[in-house]
Amino acid sequence: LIFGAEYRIGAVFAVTGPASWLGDPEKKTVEMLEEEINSQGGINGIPIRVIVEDTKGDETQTVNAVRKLITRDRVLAIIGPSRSGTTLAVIPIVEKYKVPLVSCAAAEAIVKPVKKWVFKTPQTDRFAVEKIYQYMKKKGIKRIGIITGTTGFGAQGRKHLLALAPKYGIEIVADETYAPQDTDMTPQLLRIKAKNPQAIVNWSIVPGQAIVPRNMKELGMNIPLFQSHGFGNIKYVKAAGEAAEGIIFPAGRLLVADLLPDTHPQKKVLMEYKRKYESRYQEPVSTFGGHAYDAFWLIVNALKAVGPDRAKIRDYIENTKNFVGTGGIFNFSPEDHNGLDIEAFEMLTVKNGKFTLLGD
Amino acid sequence: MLLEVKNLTAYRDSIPIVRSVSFHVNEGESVAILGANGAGKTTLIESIIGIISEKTGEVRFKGKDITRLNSEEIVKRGISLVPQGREIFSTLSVKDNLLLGAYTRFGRESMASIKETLEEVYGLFPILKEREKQLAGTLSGGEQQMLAIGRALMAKPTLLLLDEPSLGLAPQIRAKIFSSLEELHKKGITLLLVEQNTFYALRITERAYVMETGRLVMEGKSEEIAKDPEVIRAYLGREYREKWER
Amino acid sequence: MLLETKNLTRYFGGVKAVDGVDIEVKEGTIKGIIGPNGAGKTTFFHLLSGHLPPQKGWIKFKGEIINHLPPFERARKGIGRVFQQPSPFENLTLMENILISLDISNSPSLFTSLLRLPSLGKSEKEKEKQAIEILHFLNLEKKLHHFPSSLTHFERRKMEIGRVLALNPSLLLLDEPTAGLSYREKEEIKEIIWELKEKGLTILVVEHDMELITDICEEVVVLNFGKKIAEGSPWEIKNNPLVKEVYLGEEYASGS
Amino acid sequence: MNWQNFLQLVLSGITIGSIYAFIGIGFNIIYNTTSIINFAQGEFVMLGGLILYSFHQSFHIPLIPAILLTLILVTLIGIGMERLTLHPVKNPTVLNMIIITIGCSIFLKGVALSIWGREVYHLPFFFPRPPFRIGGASITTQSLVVWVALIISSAFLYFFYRFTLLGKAMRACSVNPVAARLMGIKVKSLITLSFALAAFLGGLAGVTITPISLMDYQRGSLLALKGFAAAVLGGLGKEFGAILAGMALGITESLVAGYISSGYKDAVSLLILLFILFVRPGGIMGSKEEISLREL
Amino acid sequence: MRKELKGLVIFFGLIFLFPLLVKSPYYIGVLVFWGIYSIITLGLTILMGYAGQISLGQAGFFAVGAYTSGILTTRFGLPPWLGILAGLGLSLLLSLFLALPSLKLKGHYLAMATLGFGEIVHVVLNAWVGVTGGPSGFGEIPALSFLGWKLDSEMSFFYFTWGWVFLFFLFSLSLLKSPYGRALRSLHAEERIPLSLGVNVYFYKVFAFLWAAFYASFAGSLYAHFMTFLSPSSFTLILSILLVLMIVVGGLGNLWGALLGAGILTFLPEILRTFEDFEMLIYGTFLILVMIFLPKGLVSLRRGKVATGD
Ligand SMILES: Nc1ncnc2c1ncn2[C@@H]1O[C@H](COP(=O)(O)OP(=O)(O)OP(=O)(O)O)[C@@H](O)[C@H]1O
Ligand SMILES: Nc1ncnc2c1ncn2[C@@H]1O[C@H](COP(=O)(O)OP(=O)(O)OP(=O)(O)O)[C@@H](O)[C@H]1O
Ligand SMILES: [Mg+2]
Ligand SMILES: [Mg+2]
Repeated sequence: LIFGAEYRIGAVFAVTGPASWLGDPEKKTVEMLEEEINSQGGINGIPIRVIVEDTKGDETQTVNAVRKLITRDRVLAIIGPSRSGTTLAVIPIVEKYKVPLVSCAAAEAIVKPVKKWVFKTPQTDRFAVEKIYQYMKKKGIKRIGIITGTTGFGAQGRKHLLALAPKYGIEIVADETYAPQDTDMTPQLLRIKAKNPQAIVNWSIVPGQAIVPRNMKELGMNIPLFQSHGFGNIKYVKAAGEAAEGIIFPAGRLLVADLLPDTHPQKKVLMEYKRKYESRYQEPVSTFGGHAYDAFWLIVNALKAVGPDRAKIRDYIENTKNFVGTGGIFNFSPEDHNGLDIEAFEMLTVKNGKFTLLGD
Repeated sequence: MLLEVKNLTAYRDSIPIVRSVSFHVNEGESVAILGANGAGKTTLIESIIGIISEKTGEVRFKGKDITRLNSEEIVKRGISLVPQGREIFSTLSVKDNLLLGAYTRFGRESMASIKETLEEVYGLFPILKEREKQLAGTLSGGEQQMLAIGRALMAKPTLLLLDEPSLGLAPQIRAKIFSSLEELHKKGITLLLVEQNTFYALRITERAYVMETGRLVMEGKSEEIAKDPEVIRAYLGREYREKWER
Repeated sequence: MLLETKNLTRYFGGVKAVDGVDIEVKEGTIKGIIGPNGAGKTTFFHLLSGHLPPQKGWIKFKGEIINHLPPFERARKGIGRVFQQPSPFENLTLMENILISLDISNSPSLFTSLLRLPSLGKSEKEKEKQAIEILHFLNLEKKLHHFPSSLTHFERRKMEIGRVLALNPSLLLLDEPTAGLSYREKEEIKEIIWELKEKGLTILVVEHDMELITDICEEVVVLNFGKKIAEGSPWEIKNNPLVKEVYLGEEYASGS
Repeated sequence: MNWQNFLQLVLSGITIGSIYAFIGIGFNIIYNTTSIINFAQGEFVMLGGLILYSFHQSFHIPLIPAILLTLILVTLIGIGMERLTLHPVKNPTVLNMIIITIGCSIFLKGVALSIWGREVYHLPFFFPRPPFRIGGASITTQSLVVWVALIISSAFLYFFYRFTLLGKAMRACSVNPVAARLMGIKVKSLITLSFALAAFLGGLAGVTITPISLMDYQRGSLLALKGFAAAVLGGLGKEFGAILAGMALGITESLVAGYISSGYKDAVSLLILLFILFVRPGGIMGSKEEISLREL
Repeated sequence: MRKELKGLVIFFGLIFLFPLLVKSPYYIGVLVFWGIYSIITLGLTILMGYAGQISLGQAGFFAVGAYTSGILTTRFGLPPWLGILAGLGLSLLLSLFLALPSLKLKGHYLAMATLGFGEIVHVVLNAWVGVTGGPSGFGEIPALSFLGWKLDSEMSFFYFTWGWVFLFFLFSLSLLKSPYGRALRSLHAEERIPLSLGVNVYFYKVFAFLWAAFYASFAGSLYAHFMTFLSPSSFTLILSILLVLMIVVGGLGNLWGALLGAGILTFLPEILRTFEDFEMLIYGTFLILVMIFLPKGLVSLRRGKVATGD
């Protein structure tokens, strides 16, 4: 391949390190899509090349990687990073070099306030919280305890949980946290139990998502357990074992694609991604791979439409409407660089070790 | 010949310290090596027992070549060393130090015979029995020296190498040690002794070598060496002369 | 009195290492301390130099009680100590080993050092000169830039004496300075000690070599099980039956 | 809070603590022969859990033989690690050896990553039955399994180091390797043996705690940090030190999280740890004397 | 001193020419991190390599420097240089608190105590959400300016950082070549020996701790203003260990080793990034091989040229 005869897109994912559960499916997804496009002759005959850099979830590494992608590899746009922290760390760089970046991280702070060159595909965690609260309101749950991990993800969730509770008339009677390496959350749960809440919300990444339900079961706590959209991987259900039964959580529709009615606009996209990914990698899809999927197509669609020009790609993405992705139906605008609303989420639950849609 | 050293050159940090030294020790003999500080006596002893591996030449023990063996293997064949600077196990108890001295005997000999040796050592150094449970590193200098000697005796070696065993010992104990070395020798242990206390060294040994800057420069019967005027001038003090004359 | 101790006591569990020892050392004299192994001589030195706190009693140095002073302050006050086990600074050259203690009395400020103001160079030069003088006195000037590991046992011992001399002490504590040395080397150490005495130093020396003790000491203290059992001139001590029994043994039994 | 909650907090503290303690005793074994901290100890734990998962869950080998196979394999890995990395080094310094173990830790994590990926694995409890209830507090069967394994292991170690010559010889290797060789002790072989033993116990810890803590390729090091704290706080090389300190850490964490603040629980328990170290610089069981005689 | 100066001129000359020859902001950016880590290791090597005291908590001081100056400038609008000074002050205070009781500790026990300190800092960064932003961190830290020159490009920050590296190198060198350096080196031996020679061992241990904390804190402030975003995940035990690795791999107790080690271990991940899953295998193997074949670190590859210390 001669230089210039390809479209380069950068990708920065936490492929190894503590957040590799995010980065791994994301990387696999973009590699799969890259191959797919190129096997169909590329974009207007020009192949694309996705240059994936591993950030290890570390900010310094991410900054270096992004600088490399922009100034050495001269990519047209960047997918990722996987984590909110690393995304926030590279924003100044992409803004300075004027390169469109579509993040795969959830934090609202990434797109609020709007940064000219920064977009993101995951549903904002605020909506996930609101979705849970809506459901609680409907069920008459008013007193809850929250328990969150001390990771960026957990902390964002905690922030929104605390901030949005009054709006839904919910009182948070207990607010506990735990560290990523903790093996037993019994003490925290006991404190929550003492306050007698009607339900518990656990906002964290693995393995906390599996340990909390187990500890609750051991303590004989039978109140409903809500978890974050981070629970969206069937492996975690297995890890929690029996204790996973009945856990309620919001998620994009990818996990329950086959349960959607055929008329649902997302069904086709979801089923296709799921089929391709699962047959290729022999493992279940996760919502995180889906975020990369959406980011990839947003960029590629723009590239197809406007050609290799960073500014034009940015403008195109900003004006994308009705883009059907795995995370929902995106409607971007200069005021909204996420393009999703609360409707992107469904409430799911675990039944017989499987995800199902939660009826009313 | 129990121990035979041929053309041994030994290095420290690639500097030759012992230079083509040849000597031997017969079975049942007791031999002294004399020499000023820095002559290379310790280096010679350490390369015999394998602590120093950077060396050329040949060391034979009981007719077998042991030049390239590790010290643990050499020790197993029946050589023991009372090292210069004691080298005790400072954070282990006195008793454990002694028991480890008999490490090679465990499994081969009965516990009872090891205990017996232990009692013998305690008999020789009663203070060690008193300090049995104390950490060896907290012993006084002289007590540590006794421990180092006792530990080497625990192995019941065929050949006992002693590198300045009387260092830091009170006169009374020093005398006692030399007389027990004499006794051990009578019982059949072969001794190779490096000692600054030339008077004693020559009194209890049969033969002696004198070492200077890495080479053996003199060899002879101990009694004769003791009369050599050069040796008297360099290594034997006034005290000695008084005693010898007496 | 330069140094005085009263009822100085230190036990280790049941072991009475130093048990109510009173001694007095006159300025400009050499005093010997002898005693069987484990009699508490080294421990006594630890108490004097401040490496161990006494359980009872006091130490008076230059008329001042120094019990509460940490070791480095006692060193600065003029108590220099050479340990029983040779213990050079292995990562410093012979010269630097000596400079360490010269720095104590003559060290430019941190500011001067970091900015390398001219006064730093001047004081360094001065100290180097002093160090060379000391090494010359000890007959070590040829090995100036050697590391201790390549010195002989004898040279190392001398270096340690030099290191302490660089402190410019008024009292010198020597713990078995000639252990493991040959006859000729012992003679050299003896000369050094004599010369130091000439220069006005007061010296306390622990030794097992009676010849050295008799030659250099004006007075000898005998310790046994931590207690002072005798004190007197070397000649008196040598003929003291108790000392003969617990310390000297048969070698000296017939007397000289 | 009431009595029942207190009891529950203590019980879960003990569970947490026994995990720390179990990992901690592995550090002691290698420390005893080499004076080093083996940074790869957590990887032995991790391998124990993950290998058992593969044998038991993927290859469907029954639990007991699967555990045995796992322990053998982890032990072999421990031996292999020592033989290939530490063994060839001539006259290594303590720091050199520690860095080598850091290298090994990273390497083993890399290996685990390429075999098991990034997933979090879980194992069923060995005795699947509901938790026991004591005075209204509950304790799972798996916690009991961890305790029993821990107590047996440390009783064995106590006996080994106190009453066998081999145990004493191992200690001698770290105190003075040259002298140890002069006693006829094969220092290098004993170091290998201690790695085997440490890997075995690490593997056993991994096998028993994985049902509680879950396991992934990097969880070993996270847990090892607390195990290291337990070993140091208890007094390095002391047979029961790690247990005592591990329990103390676990219970403190649990009580702080239960009564004061879960966010600061690690900070508070670390502060307590620092305080104890300042009062007893050789750890809870360590003696000042021994510390002053040892370099490390 | 003369000999070192020649090496210094050559090395820093090449460094300062670098951006003019290689214009890539990527490489310049990586070199900035090298500079920042070098400042920490130049301090740490005094503590570990010369004074013989181990610290596994250096990330803590790095964090204190970064956060103090980051928070003060972002939230309270203080000028950056005041933020840096405040960070230095706080770090010195904290290191005094840590050093005083740590005087009694040695070896692994000291390692544990310092590690504990680092972890406590990390926990506080996570838990004190109101001030530190918690695990999510905070951004928009203003850029530094120097003599009215705004340091918002990689290039300008590069010169600023390496200017400081140069100064800090000189300071460390002067320290080592002064009586203070000798005294620090004497701490390597058993404590009773320097004590008996009048060396105030306690003072020098504390001094070395403060020195290393000062460097780390300063580097932290630079880091904050270069990254403009901070979160606790950048200040973990892993970083503390990495810093120790840098000075040992480079060559313990050697200023050039500190520079070299920081450089190698900053560049290595950049080179290895493309290996992804194999990166850890290669990285681990690299460490093991260096320790087996160059136990005295990479500087031992070139003897003679290297001076300072042993
Ligand atoms: N690492 C080294 N590098 C260079 N020379 C060394 C080294 N170690 C020892 N030496 C030198 O080797 C020589 C012999 O040392 P050795 O200890 O064998 O002598 P020795 O006869 O036993 O003396 P001593 O009476 O002091 O025990 C000494 O001159 C010493 O300076
Ligand atoms: N930390 C300790 N714990 C227990 N006993 C100790 C300790 N330190 C010293 N001792 C004991 O105190 C006694 C006095 O020891 P010290 O070192 O003062 O003897 P010394 O007179 O110098 O003997 P030597 O002539 O052998 O050097 C010894 O019996 C020793 O075993
Ligand atoms: Mg010798
Ligand atoms: Mg003594």
